Amino acid sequence: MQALRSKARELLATKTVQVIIGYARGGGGRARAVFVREAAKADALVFDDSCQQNLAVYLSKPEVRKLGKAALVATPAALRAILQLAAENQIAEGELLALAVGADDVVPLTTFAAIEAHVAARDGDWSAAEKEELHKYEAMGLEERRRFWEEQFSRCLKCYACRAACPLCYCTRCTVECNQPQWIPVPAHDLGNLEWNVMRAMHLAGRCVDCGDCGRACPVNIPLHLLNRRLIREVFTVFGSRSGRSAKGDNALSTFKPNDPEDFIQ
Amino acid sequence: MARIGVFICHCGENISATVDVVKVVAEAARIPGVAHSVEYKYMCSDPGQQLVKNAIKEKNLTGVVVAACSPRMHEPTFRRACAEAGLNPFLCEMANIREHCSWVHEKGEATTQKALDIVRTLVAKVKKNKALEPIKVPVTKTALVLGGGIAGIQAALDIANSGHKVILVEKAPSIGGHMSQLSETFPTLDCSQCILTPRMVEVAQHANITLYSYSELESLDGFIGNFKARIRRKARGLDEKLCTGCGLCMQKCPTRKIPSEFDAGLGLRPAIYVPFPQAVPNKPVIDREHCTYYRTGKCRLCEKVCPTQAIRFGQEDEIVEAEVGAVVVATGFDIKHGDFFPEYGYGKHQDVIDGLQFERLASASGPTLGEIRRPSDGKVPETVVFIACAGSRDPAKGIEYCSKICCMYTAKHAMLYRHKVHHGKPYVFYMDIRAGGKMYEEFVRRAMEEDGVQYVRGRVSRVYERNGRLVVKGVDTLLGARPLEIEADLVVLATAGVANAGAEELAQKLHVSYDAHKFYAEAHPKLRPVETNTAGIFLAGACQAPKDIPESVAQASGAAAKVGALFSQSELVREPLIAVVDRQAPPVYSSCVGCFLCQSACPYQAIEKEEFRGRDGQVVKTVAKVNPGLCQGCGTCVAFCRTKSIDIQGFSHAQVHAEVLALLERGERDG
Amino acid sequence: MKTGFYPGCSMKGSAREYSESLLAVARVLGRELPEVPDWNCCGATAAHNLDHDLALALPARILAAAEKKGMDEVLVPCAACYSRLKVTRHELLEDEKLRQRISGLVEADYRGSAKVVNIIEWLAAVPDLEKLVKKPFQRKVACYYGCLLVRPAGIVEFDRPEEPQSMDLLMAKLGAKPIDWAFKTECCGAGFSVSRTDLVAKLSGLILEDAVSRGAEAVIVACPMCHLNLDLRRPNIEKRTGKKYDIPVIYITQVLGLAMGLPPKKLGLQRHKVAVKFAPAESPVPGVSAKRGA
Amino acid sequence: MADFNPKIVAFVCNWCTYAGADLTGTSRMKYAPQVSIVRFPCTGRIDFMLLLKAFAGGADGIIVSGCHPNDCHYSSGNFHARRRWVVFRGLMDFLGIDVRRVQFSWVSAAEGAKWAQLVNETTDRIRRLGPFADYQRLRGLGVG
Repeated sequence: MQALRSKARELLATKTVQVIIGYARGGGGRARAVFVREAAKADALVFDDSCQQNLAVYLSKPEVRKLGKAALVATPAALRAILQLAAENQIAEGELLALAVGADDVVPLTTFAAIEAHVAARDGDWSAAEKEELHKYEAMGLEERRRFWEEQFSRCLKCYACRAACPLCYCTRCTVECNQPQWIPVPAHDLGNLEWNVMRAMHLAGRCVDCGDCGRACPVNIPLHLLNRRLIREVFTVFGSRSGRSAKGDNALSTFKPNDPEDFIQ
Repeated sequence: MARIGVFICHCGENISATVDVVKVVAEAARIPGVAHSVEYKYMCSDPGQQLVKNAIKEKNLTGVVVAACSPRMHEPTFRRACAEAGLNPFLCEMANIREHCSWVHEKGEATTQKALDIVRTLVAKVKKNKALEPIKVPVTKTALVLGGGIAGIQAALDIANSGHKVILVEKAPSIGGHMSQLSETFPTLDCSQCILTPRMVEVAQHANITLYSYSELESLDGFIGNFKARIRRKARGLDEKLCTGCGLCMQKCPTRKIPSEFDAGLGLRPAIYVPFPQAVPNKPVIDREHCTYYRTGKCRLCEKVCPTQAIRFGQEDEIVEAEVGAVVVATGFDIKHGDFFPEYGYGKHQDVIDGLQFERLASASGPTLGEIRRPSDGKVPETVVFIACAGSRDPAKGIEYCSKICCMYTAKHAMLYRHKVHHGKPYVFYMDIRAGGKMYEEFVRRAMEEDGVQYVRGRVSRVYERNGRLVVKGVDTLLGARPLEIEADLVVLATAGVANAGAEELAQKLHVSYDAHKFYAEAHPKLRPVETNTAGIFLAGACQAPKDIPESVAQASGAAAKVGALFSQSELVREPLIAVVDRQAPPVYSSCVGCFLCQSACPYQAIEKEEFRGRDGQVVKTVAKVNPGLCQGCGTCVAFCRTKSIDIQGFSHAQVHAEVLALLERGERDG
Repeated sequence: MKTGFYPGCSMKGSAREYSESLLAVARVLGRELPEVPDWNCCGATAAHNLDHDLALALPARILAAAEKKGMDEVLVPCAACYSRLKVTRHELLEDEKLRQRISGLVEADYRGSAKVVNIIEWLAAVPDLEKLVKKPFQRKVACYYGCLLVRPAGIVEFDRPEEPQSMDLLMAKLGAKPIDWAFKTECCGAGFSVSRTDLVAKLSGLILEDAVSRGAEAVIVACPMCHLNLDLRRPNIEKRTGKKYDIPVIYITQVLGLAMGLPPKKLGLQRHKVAVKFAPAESPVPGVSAKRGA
Repeated sequence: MADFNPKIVAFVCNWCTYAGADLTGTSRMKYAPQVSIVRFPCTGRIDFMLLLKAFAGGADGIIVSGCHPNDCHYSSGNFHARRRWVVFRGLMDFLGIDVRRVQFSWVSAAEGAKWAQLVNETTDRIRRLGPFADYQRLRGLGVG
């Protein structure tokens, strides 16, 4: 943690960056985001296992961009989010300094190429537990799965916290706010909830960097991240591509290969 | 409030036979927003269209739905009628209650209900239609003609003579196509070369025509009026400007045993060759597959003897770019080869040949200088059996269509044989004689009665070789199905006319649809035979289906007339069914967030970046913008955009959403 | 892969040597060929002349029994039975209502799961057959397919109907030299063998004439009917055509047996009318005529 | 469920399948009247949300069909569509929604017979699956 604080003081003092986006101690033992703009306040920064939130979500907010060049205390998921945002023209090269915080060191990554190398070095598959979690639902029968998700979605309040928490849900006007025509029913009833969650998952297909913030943000604990993981695995196994690994990567759904599988097409 | 006019057509009785039109009219009138609902026996007729025009004026309609045939048939007709009555044509939609309803379902309540569903769907759509103005696009007044056979030559000459530039691209070393291989032509028996070669020379000398022989289309981009063609000029191995066509190299070339494609494999040619004496351009080509220099690096004799040092062994293929406004596809056809007829021994016995090979035997410039001689031992055949319908009209072999020209050229072959071998005995095994053209029946009748050709009505089951002669096992169905065996010296198969080998690949380059046999699909078999569904691309000749010379020439002139009509306007009017990215007042400027994933989805690279700057000149936002000239309106970007910022006119989000809900009786209550 | 064996009437009657050679060869190949339990006549040409339902019911009952026994495919060596079973399976799989009606008739739910395979398909599926050849059958042979083995084209799809090659390829594997001749699929006279022996003599005579004239030393067949007309009717052919033909007619399974080195007796070669002169080493196997002096 | 008449929506592309359906008409081939067509310029234009709207609107089954690969009038619309359908089917299956209710297909302008067969087969299959009760129940509560 000390390395992080001294690095932050140095960056702010030398005006390399105007703001450090990092974690500070929050209520109830949880970490919360903090925007340190003076070197003196650098000591507020902390980094431990409780620091899970994907801070890249703030990079596309106009209020944060107004603060000038930022340094982001980046978890691996945050780094992947930065690369995906870059691939979608939301962040330009040199606009951002990523601080990859290790056990006891801080690795500043100034260019996207550096971030790509850093992410590639630590790229790994899901843990056995994570795989088992996904497999548990897939092993269910169709009917059982349907009942499970209907029950889960019945708790959805349409508060859209999942959208607010996701670094890749940066659209200024989301389709859910379209009312000419009304694509997604506004009320939080079964149909509206189902269509909202299908739309959210589909719009993140080939883009989601698997940080899990949507599941964590959900006030009624719907395991939303499972929807995204299912599509992450689908896109990887069928199209062989993973998001958040390159700043120039083409989106899996906006490109194609002539020999894509089509066994389900008659 | 919308004021929609619904016009339900009987289409004679094509619709009213199974759909209760009166009921649909009544139900349609009760749909909210419908101000006028009538029926008429023939909506597409003049009085029918007048009904629409009057209703628009009298009831001040804001939208029209014509429930009749497929929009692919009469959408232009009714949109033009609406325009003439002062209603923007894009506020008119067609409800397909004929091809998709009355013709495919039995009479009954379900069919009438479905027709009403379709009408309600299009009424819901029309309410969301917007008035659109056509896009004006400049027209490049140069035509590209693919294929230098008689159809391509005719089209090129007609277009050039109407004052427009033409680029004629021919794959073979010379233009002329299959017609140049023929001896005489039916029904007048005038010599094919005599009527063709003057046209070929006219093409070579025409100021408006640029001829690229021994060349192929590499790619075609763009759209009607604004195509960009890339043409691959295959390396001939010599400098065309220096070469005078003296032919010394061809005489001296030591590699002479190569089967000549022009002579259908019966004659031989050297490695550096001109397909036939009257070739246009009369410049040879080096066949790199067989030329010793390209195989072993030795020889180079042609280079030594060439008086003008024109030989260029190192010559590479060259890609020529050309802007063209229209394309006429006249790539012709081929005849069926290979072991498609094991039962006739075609490809196994030398003396079982196909129609083109017989043409070469009969041709004065052919390998036997016009004498009918057997390929095996060169003897003049005493008995020749011609087998019609070899492959055609044979569903078991996968070619169920009739190739149209074989009856005629088979009769011609039999006559030519009799004229050259007076004591010869020609037999023709046929199923039915198809001689429907002008002077055609008289021609075949003459072959039977004056030239003594023995026509046997029946199929041949097998041809096999026995002691040097060919035993033809057939049947004569007119004499009580009596099995018949004829010992023949030569057997000529009138094999099926099929598409060229590269036809499918070329169709995919041009985005032209083709049928199961790889013949190109015309826009409408009866009403638009020389157009394709791809605007600006026209068809002529046998690439569309097997046909004879008169018909190919007529189609070529037809296609040329279509190109002339296209080039008659300085600007081309294009349907405004293209994508548009929404715009809003500053500081938002657009709902688009500039992720530009739509850019990689667009097959026409029609999506560009547009930057909005604040008062201080800084870029505030970069959003997507659609280039109306390039966008073809496929909508791939529209279904892909997460924020629904890009929409397509004519099939907008609002329209298709309204259609889906209306179709499922959710109707007017919402959306 | 469980393969059932449907012998049909001829394999137990006039074509006993065909089944003897088949079973002998199957033993060497280590392939069991359990007969379809309680099999009945396939109906042959008689049934489909009389009554279309009968022509489908008889084969359906056979195939249903095979399926009940869990057989994945049924080997049907006789070309006529093969054709009846194959056509029946095709028609019943195409038309669900028909399948239900015929299943009702034979009181067995016929599903169509068991495939119908003829001798050439079955042998072609044996991996590296050539390794089992001890004595290559080095003779010029005329492979005679007859009319039913490769037709009708739409239903029997394992070889080209007009110019089949599958038997020729098999023979080449056994060391034989198949000749190119024109009567591969021409009719031998088939059912007229009894009522119109004059026709059979003429048609079969043409076949033998062509084979002999092109230097064939044996005609290879895969159908009991062809064998009967070309072999048993030899005296009639010679009487009618006035020519002497002593070219033997051998089953494809017998050639395979000889190539495997099996003794002629086990292959039933002694049952032939026309002597098979070039059986290996010890004396040629006397034809029936020589032995019984018929 | 032999007497149940399913409601099926067909999303088709204008250049191939719509023309193929026209050909079915001009050849007077008969097929089940339960299917109604919505025309799109290309399968690339078909948004997955429209399939949700169709089910929300009470459809029991959906057909989505367009040009065969390499035949697309716009050269790649069907390729893009195919990728979306793979992801959409994966998500639907994971959510327990029966993907057999959506039949994807390629039907060219020359395949009138194939269109009639596709419609009849899909209608039979949806008839055997019965009404889409789960989605109907969802629909019952709220406005579509």
